[in-house]
Amino acid sequence: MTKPILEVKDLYTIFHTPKGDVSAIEGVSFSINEGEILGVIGESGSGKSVTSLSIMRLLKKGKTTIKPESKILFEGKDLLKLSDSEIRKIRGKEISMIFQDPLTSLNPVYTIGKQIREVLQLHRGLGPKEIDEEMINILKLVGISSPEKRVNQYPHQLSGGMRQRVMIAMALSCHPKLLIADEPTTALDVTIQAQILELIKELRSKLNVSILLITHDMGVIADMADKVAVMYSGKIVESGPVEEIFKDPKHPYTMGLLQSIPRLDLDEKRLNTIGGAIPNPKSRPLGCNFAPRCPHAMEKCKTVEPPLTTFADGRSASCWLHESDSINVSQNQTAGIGGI
Amino acid sequence: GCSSNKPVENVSSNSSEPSGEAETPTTNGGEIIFGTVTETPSLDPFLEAADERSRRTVLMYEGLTWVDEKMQVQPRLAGKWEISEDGKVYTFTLRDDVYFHNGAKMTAEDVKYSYELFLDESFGTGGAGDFTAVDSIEIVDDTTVKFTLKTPYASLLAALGGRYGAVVPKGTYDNGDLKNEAVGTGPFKLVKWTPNNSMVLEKFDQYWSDERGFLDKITIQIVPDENSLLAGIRSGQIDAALLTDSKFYTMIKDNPKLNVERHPALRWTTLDFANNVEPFNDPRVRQAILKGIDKEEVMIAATDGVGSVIGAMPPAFSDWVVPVSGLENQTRDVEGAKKLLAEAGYADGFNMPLRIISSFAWMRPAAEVIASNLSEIGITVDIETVDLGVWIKDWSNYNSPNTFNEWGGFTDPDLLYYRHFRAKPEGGDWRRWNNEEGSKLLDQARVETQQEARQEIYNSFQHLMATEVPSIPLFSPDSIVVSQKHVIDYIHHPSGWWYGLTCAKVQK
Amino acid sequence: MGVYVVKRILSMIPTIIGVSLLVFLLMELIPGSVVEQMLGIEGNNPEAQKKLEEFFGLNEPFYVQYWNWISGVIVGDLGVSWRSGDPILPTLLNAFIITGEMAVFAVIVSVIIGMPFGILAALKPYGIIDNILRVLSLAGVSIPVFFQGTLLILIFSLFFPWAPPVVYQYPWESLSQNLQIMILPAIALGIASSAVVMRMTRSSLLETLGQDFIRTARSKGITETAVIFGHALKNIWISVITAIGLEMGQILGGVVVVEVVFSLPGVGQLIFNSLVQRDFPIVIGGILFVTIIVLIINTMIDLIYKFVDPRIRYD
Amino acid sequence: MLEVELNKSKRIENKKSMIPNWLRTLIKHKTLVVGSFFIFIFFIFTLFPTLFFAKDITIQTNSTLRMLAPSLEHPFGTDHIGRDILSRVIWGTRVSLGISVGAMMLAMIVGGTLGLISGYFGGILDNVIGRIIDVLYSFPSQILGIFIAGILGPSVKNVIIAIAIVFIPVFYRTMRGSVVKEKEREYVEAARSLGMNDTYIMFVHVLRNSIVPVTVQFTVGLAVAIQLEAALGFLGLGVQPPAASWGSILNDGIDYLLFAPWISILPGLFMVLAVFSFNLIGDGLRDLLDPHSEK
Amino acid sequence: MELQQTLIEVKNLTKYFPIKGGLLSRTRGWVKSVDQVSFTIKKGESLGVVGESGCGKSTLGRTLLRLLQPTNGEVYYDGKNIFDLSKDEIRKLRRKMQMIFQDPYSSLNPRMKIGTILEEPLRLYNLGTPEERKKRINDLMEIVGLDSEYLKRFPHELSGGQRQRIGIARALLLNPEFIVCDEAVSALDVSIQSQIINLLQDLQEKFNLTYFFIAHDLSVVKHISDRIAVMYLGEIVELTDKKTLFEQPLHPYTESLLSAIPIANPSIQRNRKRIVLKGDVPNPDNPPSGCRFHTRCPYSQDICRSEKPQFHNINEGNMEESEHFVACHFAKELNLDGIKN
Ligand SMILES: Nc1ncnc2c1ncn2[C@@H]1O[C@H](COP(=O)(O)OP(=O)(O)OP(=O)(O)O)[C@@H](O)[C@H]1O
Ligand SMILES: Nc1ncnc2c1ncn2[C@@H]1O[C@H](COP(=O)(O)OP(=O)(O)OP(=O)(O)O)[C@@H](O)[C@H]1O
Ligand SMILES: [Mg+2]
Ligand SMILES: [Mg+2]
Repeated sequence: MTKPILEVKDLYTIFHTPKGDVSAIEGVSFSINEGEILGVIGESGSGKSVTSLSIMRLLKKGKTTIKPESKILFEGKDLLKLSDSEIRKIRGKEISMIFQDPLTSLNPVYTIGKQIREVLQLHRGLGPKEIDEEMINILKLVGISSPEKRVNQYPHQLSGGMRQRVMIAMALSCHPKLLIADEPTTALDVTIQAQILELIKELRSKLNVSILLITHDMGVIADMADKVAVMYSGKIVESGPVEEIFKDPKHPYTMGLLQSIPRLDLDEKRLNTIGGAIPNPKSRPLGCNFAPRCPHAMEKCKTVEPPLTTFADGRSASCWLHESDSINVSQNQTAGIGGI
Repeated sequence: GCSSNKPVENVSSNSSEPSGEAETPTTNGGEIIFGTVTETPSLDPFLEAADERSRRTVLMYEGLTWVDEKMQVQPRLAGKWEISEDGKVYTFTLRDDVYFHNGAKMTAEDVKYSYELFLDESFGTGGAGDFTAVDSIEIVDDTTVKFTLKTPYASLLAALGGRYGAVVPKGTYDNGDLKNEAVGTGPFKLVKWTPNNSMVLEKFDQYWSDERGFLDKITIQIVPDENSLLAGIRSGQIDAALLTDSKFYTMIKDNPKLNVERHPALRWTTLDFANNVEPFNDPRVRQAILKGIDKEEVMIAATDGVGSVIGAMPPAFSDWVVPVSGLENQTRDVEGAKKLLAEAGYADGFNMPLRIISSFAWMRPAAEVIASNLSEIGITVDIETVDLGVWIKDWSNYNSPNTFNEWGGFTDPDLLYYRHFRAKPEGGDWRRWNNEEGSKLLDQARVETQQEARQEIYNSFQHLMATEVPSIPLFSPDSIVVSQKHVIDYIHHPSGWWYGLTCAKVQK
Repeated sequence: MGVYVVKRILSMIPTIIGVSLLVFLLMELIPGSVVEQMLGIEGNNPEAQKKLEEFFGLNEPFYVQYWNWISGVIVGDLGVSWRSGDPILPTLLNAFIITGEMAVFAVIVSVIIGMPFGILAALKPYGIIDNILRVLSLAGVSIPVFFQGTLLILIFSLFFPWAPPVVYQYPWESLSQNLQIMILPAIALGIASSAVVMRMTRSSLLETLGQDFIRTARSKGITETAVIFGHALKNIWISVITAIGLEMGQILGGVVVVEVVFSLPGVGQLIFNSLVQRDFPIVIGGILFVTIIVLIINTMIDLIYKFVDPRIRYD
Repeated sequence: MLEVELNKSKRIENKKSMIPNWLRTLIKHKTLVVGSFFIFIFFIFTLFPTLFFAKDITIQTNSTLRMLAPSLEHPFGTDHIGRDILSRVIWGTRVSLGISVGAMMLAMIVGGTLGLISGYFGGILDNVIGRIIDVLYSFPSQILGIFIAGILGPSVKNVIIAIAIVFIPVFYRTMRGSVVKEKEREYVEAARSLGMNDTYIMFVHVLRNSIVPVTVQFTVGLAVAIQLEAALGFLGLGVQPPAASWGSILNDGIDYLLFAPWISILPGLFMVLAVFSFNLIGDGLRDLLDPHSEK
Repeated sequence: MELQQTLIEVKNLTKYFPIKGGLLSRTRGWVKSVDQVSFTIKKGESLGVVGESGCGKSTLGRTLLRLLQPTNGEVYYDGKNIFDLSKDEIRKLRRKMQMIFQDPYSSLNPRMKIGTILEEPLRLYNLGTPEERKKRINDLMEIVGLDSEYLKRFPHELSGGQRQRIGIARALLLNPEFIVCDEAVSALDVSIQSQIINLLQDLQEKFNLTYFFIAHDLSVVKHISDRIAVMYLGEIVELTDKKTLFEQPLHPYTESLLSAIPIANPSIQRNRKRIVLKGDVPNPDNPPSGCRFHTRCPYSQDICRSEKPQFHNINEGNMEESEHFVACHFAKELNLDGIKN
C-alpha cells in the first residue's frame, strides 16, 4: 500500500458574510495516496472549490474560519498549523493548483514566460539561464509547440487549450507532490478537453504526482479518477474506488446522479431525476441534507444525520440505509460525527 | 503744473493752493511700478474709445489745452488763446519749444492735421461729436492756429484737451496708425509694450516743461484683478495704483505703510428710465420712484460707503454742482411716493424692470437695495442681468428698459449733459426723455460763454432733472489712490486718467 | 502602431470640426457683438458699425465666415484678436502654459495623495481606515474647487503673512515665484482630483484582487506584498491612468472659475474674458485649442494603454 | 468622475421577509442613510422654508444691519446689504436644489432617450448621435455652461437648460453603455422572439434594466450640478437677484471674505453638505447595486 | 419508415457577420458563422444540433426564427419563405415559432415579476380576457411543474431550474408548433438538467411539438433528438438519425467528437480508443480552404485541402436506409468508429 500524501480530517469551513455565517464545508474527510487521482464530484455549490482552497489556505483570513479541530495533513504536516511563510513555501512547490478558467487565471499583463519564471525563481532558486532552459523543457512537456516563441506572448494571444497547458506547466514546474485541479476542463470544448485530460494522464505517470481532480462531469471522473468522493451540500456523502462507485453506488444521491445523466452508451427512454434542488447552505435541513430529495427517505433521515458507514474495499457512505451493512462501525457511534 | 489736490477726507472749503513743487526733499528720477487691472485694446488717441486708453495716453500725448484736477481749463500746447466777441473764432498761440517723441518739432501744421482728423467723417474717430461745432481750422503762422466755429461752443476748450485731445505729427495716418506705438509730445515716451502684461514708459528728455515728468521710468503692470492689485501693494510689489472697487478702501485705509486717499470722481451712476415706456412716461411715477429710493443705502451697499450720494451731477464738478440738499425729491418719502403713484393711477403698484450689467459689481447690491426700497411703495422690481454687449446694443438702439448706468469722464457740463439729455437729433437722448424745456436749457448753455450765466443755466437744468427725473443719479464712487509711502505727489485727477504720474516723484 | 496613431489622430478631426462649428453657431446666437462693444454707446452710427462689421467679416453669411476661418486654421493661422489685433496662437500658447502647468501640478498632487491612500484603503476593504478614507474622499469631491480655493486663500491670508506673487511668472523667468504662485491652485485642484484617483485606485485594486489570476499568484506561493505590487498594481494602472486623463479633462473643462479665483491669466480666463468682450477669434480659437488638448490627452491615454495593457490590440 | 460604472447582474440572494431585509440593507449602507437624511432635511427646507429660521422676506435690505457677525439673532450673520443669511440660505435651498433637480431631469430625459435610441439601434444613427454628443462632451464644461447661459440670458430656467446641456453627454454615455450591455441579454431576444416590436422592447424591457446606472448617475450628477450652478453663480450667471441660490450668496460674500467671511463660508458649507449628501447617496447606491462589493 | 410531413425546409442558409474596424468602421472581413446550410425538419421530430463553441449553432437557430436576417438562403415554414413575410405576417408566425434560451439568468427580464413576464405575450397578442389569461398562465405553471405562488416573484428569487421552467412556460404560452431550444439545459446542474430534459420530452409528446435542439453536449442531444446534425465552423458536416450517427458515423469529425466525450462508466471509458484532435478550432472569419476540418483531420488527404466536399445524402435513392447526409470526400472509404453498446 502506498501511503497517503494528503489527509483531510473533519474539515469545517465557515464563511462570515454580512448576512450571517455560511458553513460551506461541514466535516469533510478524505485522503489521497501517492500517485493517485482522487476525483471529487458534486453539483454546483456543494463545496468542492472551498475544499481545495481550504487545503491551499487561500481563503481570506478575516472572512472565513476553519474549525480548530479540522486537520489537513500533508505528508504528515498539518497545513492549518503552518505560519504564512511556511505555507507559502509549500504552495506552488509541494502543492500546486490549476483552475477552471485559464484565461482569467493568468495575469493578463505579463507574458507567460514571466509567469512561469516567477515560480521557478521563487521555489527552485535557479540561475537565469537554467530557468530559461527549464521553462522551455516544461512547456515542451505539456505539448506547446515552439515554446521559445510562446514565452514572450501574453495570455490573450493563446487559445484556450494552450492557456490551460500553460497553467499546467506552471503548476508542474516545481515537481509538486500534489496537484489540485479544480474543474480544469469545464471551460473547454470537448475536443480540447480530451487533449487536456490525455495530457494530465500522461504527466501523472511521468511525474508520479498525486491529483485532486474536481469536476462535476461523471464522464471525466470515470475516465480519470482512481478514487471518487461524492460531495453534497458541504459533506462527502460517499467515497470509494471509481469502478465500485459507478457499478454499485451506495448513497441514493450517487445513484440519482448516475441515473440522471443521459448516457452515450445507453438508450434510456427517460431519465431518472432527483427532485428538488440543493439546499441553501444557510438553511440546511435537519438530519440528512439529502433527505428532502431522497426517494428512500425515512423519518429518521429527517431528524438525525446519518454517520459515515465504512464498507469493504475502502468504500464509505453516509446514509441510514446502510446502517446495518457497516463492517466495522461501532454500534453506538453518535450522529453527526464522520470519520474514516 | 502739478498742483496738489486734497482728498475728500480733508476737503475743507475750496482749497485753491497755488501749484508748486512739493516741500519734502525729493530727487528727480526713480522708477514706479503702477498697477492696474485692465489693459487697453490699443493706444490710438483718436480711434480707441476705451477709457483704459485715455488713462495711459495722457502720459504720452497732449492737446492744446487740458482740464486740471479742479475742472478748470488750462493752457498746454497752446500757451494762450483769444476768443472773438461772437464766440465763433478761437485763435491759439502755440508754444514753440515742443518736440515730438520722434524728435521733430511741433508746428501749426501738426496741430491743424491733428484736429482736422475730427472733421473727417471717413476717419471715424469717436471724438468727432465734440467737434461738430468746428467749421474750419486755419494756420495763421507757424505758431498760430485759428479755429472757426459754426455756432458758439463753450466747451471747445475742454474738448481740445479732453479724452481725444492729442497732437500728433502731420501725416501720421498716411501710412500707419498709432495702435501699438505712441508719437506724442507728452512727458513720457513708450519704450516697450507687452499687452496684458506690462507697458514701460521712460522720461522724454526733450519735454518742453520742467513742471512735469519727474520719473525716469514708469512700468504699468497689469495684474489679474483688484484683489491681486491690493495684494501686490501690500507686499510692496506694486508702488501705486488706482482702485475702482471702493470696498478695498475700508480694508487698507489704516495700513501704516501706505498712502491711501479717497477722491471724488467724475464718474457717476444713474438709474435711467425708459422715459417713453408706460408707466415711466409719467413724471409722477418717476418722481415717486425717486422719492422711494434711499440713495444713501444704495450708496453704502454699492460702495461700502466709499462714495457720495449725488443729486444731478458728479461731485468732482465741484463748482458746478447743486448740492443734494438743494434739490427737490432727494430725501426718501415713502408716503409721498405712494401718493404720487396713486395720483398717477398706480396705487396698487406695478412690476418695474431694471436692467443691470453682469460685469459691474456695484449694480447687483444696488439693485437689491432698490428692489427692497421700492417694495415698500408697492413696486416689484424685476432685475435682469445682461452682458455688456447686449446692454450696449439695446441702449444705442433705444431699446433698453430701465437700467442702471455708469458713465462720466466728461470734463465739462456740456460734454456731460448735452449728448445724453438733449432731444434728438442734436443730442443722443437714449433715455427717450424728449423734453423741450431741458433741450432749450442745454442749447442755451452751449452758446453761452459767460461763466456765471452758464452756471445759472446748468443750475436750472439740475433742478429740472430733480423734478422731471428722466434719470435718477444715485451716487458717485470715490476713486482710491493707494501708493507706497515713498511715492509722493501723485495728484489724482477726477477723470481717473493717470495725470498723477506726470507729477509723481519718488522719495529716497 | 504607427498606423494606429495616425488613425487615432485622424479620428479627432470630425470632433474638432464639430466643436468649431458649434462654437461658431453659439457665437452667432449669443446676443451682442464686439462691434457694439467697441463702438460703445456712441456707436449709434450705422456707418461705423457697418465698417467695423465689414472689417471683421461679420457681414458675410455664417458659412463664409466659417470657411474663411477654417481655411486659416488648416495652415495654422488662428487669426488675430479683434480687440488687440494680436495673433491668437501665441496668445493662447502663452496662456496655456499657465493652465497646463496648473493642471500638471494638480495631477501630480492628486496621484501623490490619491494612489497610496487608494492602495491602503483596498488592503482592508470596509475596514476602519477604508471607511474613513472613503468618507474623506467623498468630502474631497464634494467641495467645489473654487470654494476650496477661496478657503485656502482665506486661511493663508488670515494665518500667514504670506501672499503669492501677484503677477504670473513663467518658470523660466523665476522658478521660485512661479512655484509660489502655483502652490495654492495645485493643492486645491489636486485635493479634489486626488479623491477621484483614490477611489479609482481603491475600486480597481479591489476588483483586481478578487480576480482569478490573483488566486493563481497566491497559489504559486508568492508573498502578499509581491501579489499586490507585482501582480495587481500593474493591472490597475489602466484605471488610474484613465482617472488621471479624465481628471485632466475635468480640470481643463473647469479652468475658468479656478483661474478667476486664483487670478491666473490662463486659457480659461482668456476665453471667458474674450467671451464677455465678444472677441470672437480668441473664443473660438481658445475652445478649439482646449478641445484639441483634451483630445490629445485622451489619445495619449489610449496609446499608453498599449504599453500598460497588452490585452488591447491595435489592428 | 461623472461616469458611473455598474456591473452585470444584480442578483440579490434569497429573500424571505421583506421588511427585515430592507432594514438590514439600510443599516449596512450607512452612507445611504446618512446622505438621505440630510437630503430629506434639505427637501423639507425646500418645501417649507418658513417653518424654520427663515424669515418670510429675504429681500429686505437694511444698511444698519450690514455684515453683522453670526449671533443669536442672525445665526449665520448678515450680508453686505443687511439681509439675514440663514434665511437666504434656506430660501436658496429651494432655488439651488430646484435648479439641480430640474437640470438633471432634463438632461436625463434628453440624454437618456438619445442614449437609449443610440445604444439600441446602433449603426449609423448611433454614429451620428455619438459624434454630436462627442462634440458637446469635448467642450470645456464651464465654458459651455457660460455660453448657453450667455445666449439665453441668466434666469432660473436658463441655468437649468445650461446645466442640462452640459450633462446630456454624461447621461447619454451612461445610458448608451448600459443599453448596449442590456440589449445583448437573452431576455431581449426572448421578447423579440415573442413578436414584440423594437419600440416596445426598447422602452419596456431595455429601459427598465438600463435605468439603474442612470439613477446613480442622477444622484451623483445632482452633486455636480449644485457645484456647477454655484460656479455659474460665482461668475455672475446664476439666478436673478434678489432671489438667492447658494452660489449667488457665496458670490455675494467673496469680496468681503476678509472682513465678513461668514457671508461666503456658511452658505458654502451648506452647499458642500448638500453635495456631500448626494455623493453619499450615490456612493451608497453604487455599493448597493454593485455585485462586486463585498458587503 | 413512415413519411412525415416537412415543417421546415432550410436551403443554403448563410449568415455572415461583418467585422467592423478602422477609421470609418468599414467592414474589414466577415465572420462566416453559418455557411450554406441546408436541411429539413419534420413535424413532431426533434432535430439535434451539436458542435463546439463558436461553430454557429446559435446563429443558425436564431436565423431560423428570423431573429437575424440571413446573408443568403431561404427558410420555408409550412411552405412559406419566412424571409419574404411582411412584418405583420411574421408577427403572426412568431406565435408558432418559439425559443428557449440557454441562460436562465439573463433570459428573463430581471425587473419584471414572473406573472408579468408570462402575461406580456398574451397581452401583446390581445388574447383572452384578463381572467382567461390568468387561467392560461396558471395552467401553464402547472404544466411546467411550478406553484402559481411564484408568479408574484422576481426572477432572481427563483433557482436556475425554476427559471428555466418559466422560460419554457413562456415559450409554450402562445401554443407554438416549433421550438428552438438553444442550450436549454447546458447551464443547469445535472440533477436539474434531467428534470428539464424530461419536461421537454413530456411537452413534446403532449403538444406534438417540433424541436430544434441545440447543445454542445452530445449525450444530451442524443437523448432528446430523433436526428442529429453535427456542425463544424459554420457548416453542417453530418446529418442523420441518431442511431446511425452514433453507431456508424461517416465524418471524421463526428468520430473524434464521439471519442472525445468521456462515458460515465469507467469500465467502458477506460477501454475506449480516444482520437485526440490536433490543435484548436480555426477562426470562423478565416476558415481553412477545401474541407474546413482538414487542418485537424487525422485522415486528411491533398484533396481535402483544395476541394470542398459536397454535403450530400449518402443513401440517396436507397429507400431502405434512412437519409444520411455527410460532407466528406472519403465518407464511403473510411471505416469510422462509433459508440457500440
Ligand atoms: N466567499 C464566499 N462567501 C460566502 N459563501 C461562499 C463563498 N465562497 C463560496 N461560498 C459558498 O460555499 C458553498 C460552496 O461553494 P463552492 O464554490 O465550493 O462550490 P463548488 O462545489 O465549487 O461549486 P461549482 O461547481 O459551482 O464550482 C456555496 O454554497 C457558496 O455559496
Ligand atoms: N452578433 C454577432 N456579431 C458578430 N459575430 C457574431 C455575432 N453572433 C455570433 N457571432 C460569431 O459567429 C460565430 C458563431 O457564433 P454562435 O453563437 O452561433 O456559436 P455557437 O455555436 O452558438 O457557440 P456557443 O456554443 O459558444 O454558444 C462565432 O464566431 C461568433 O463570434
Ligand atoms: Mg467550484
Ligand atoms: Mg450558442
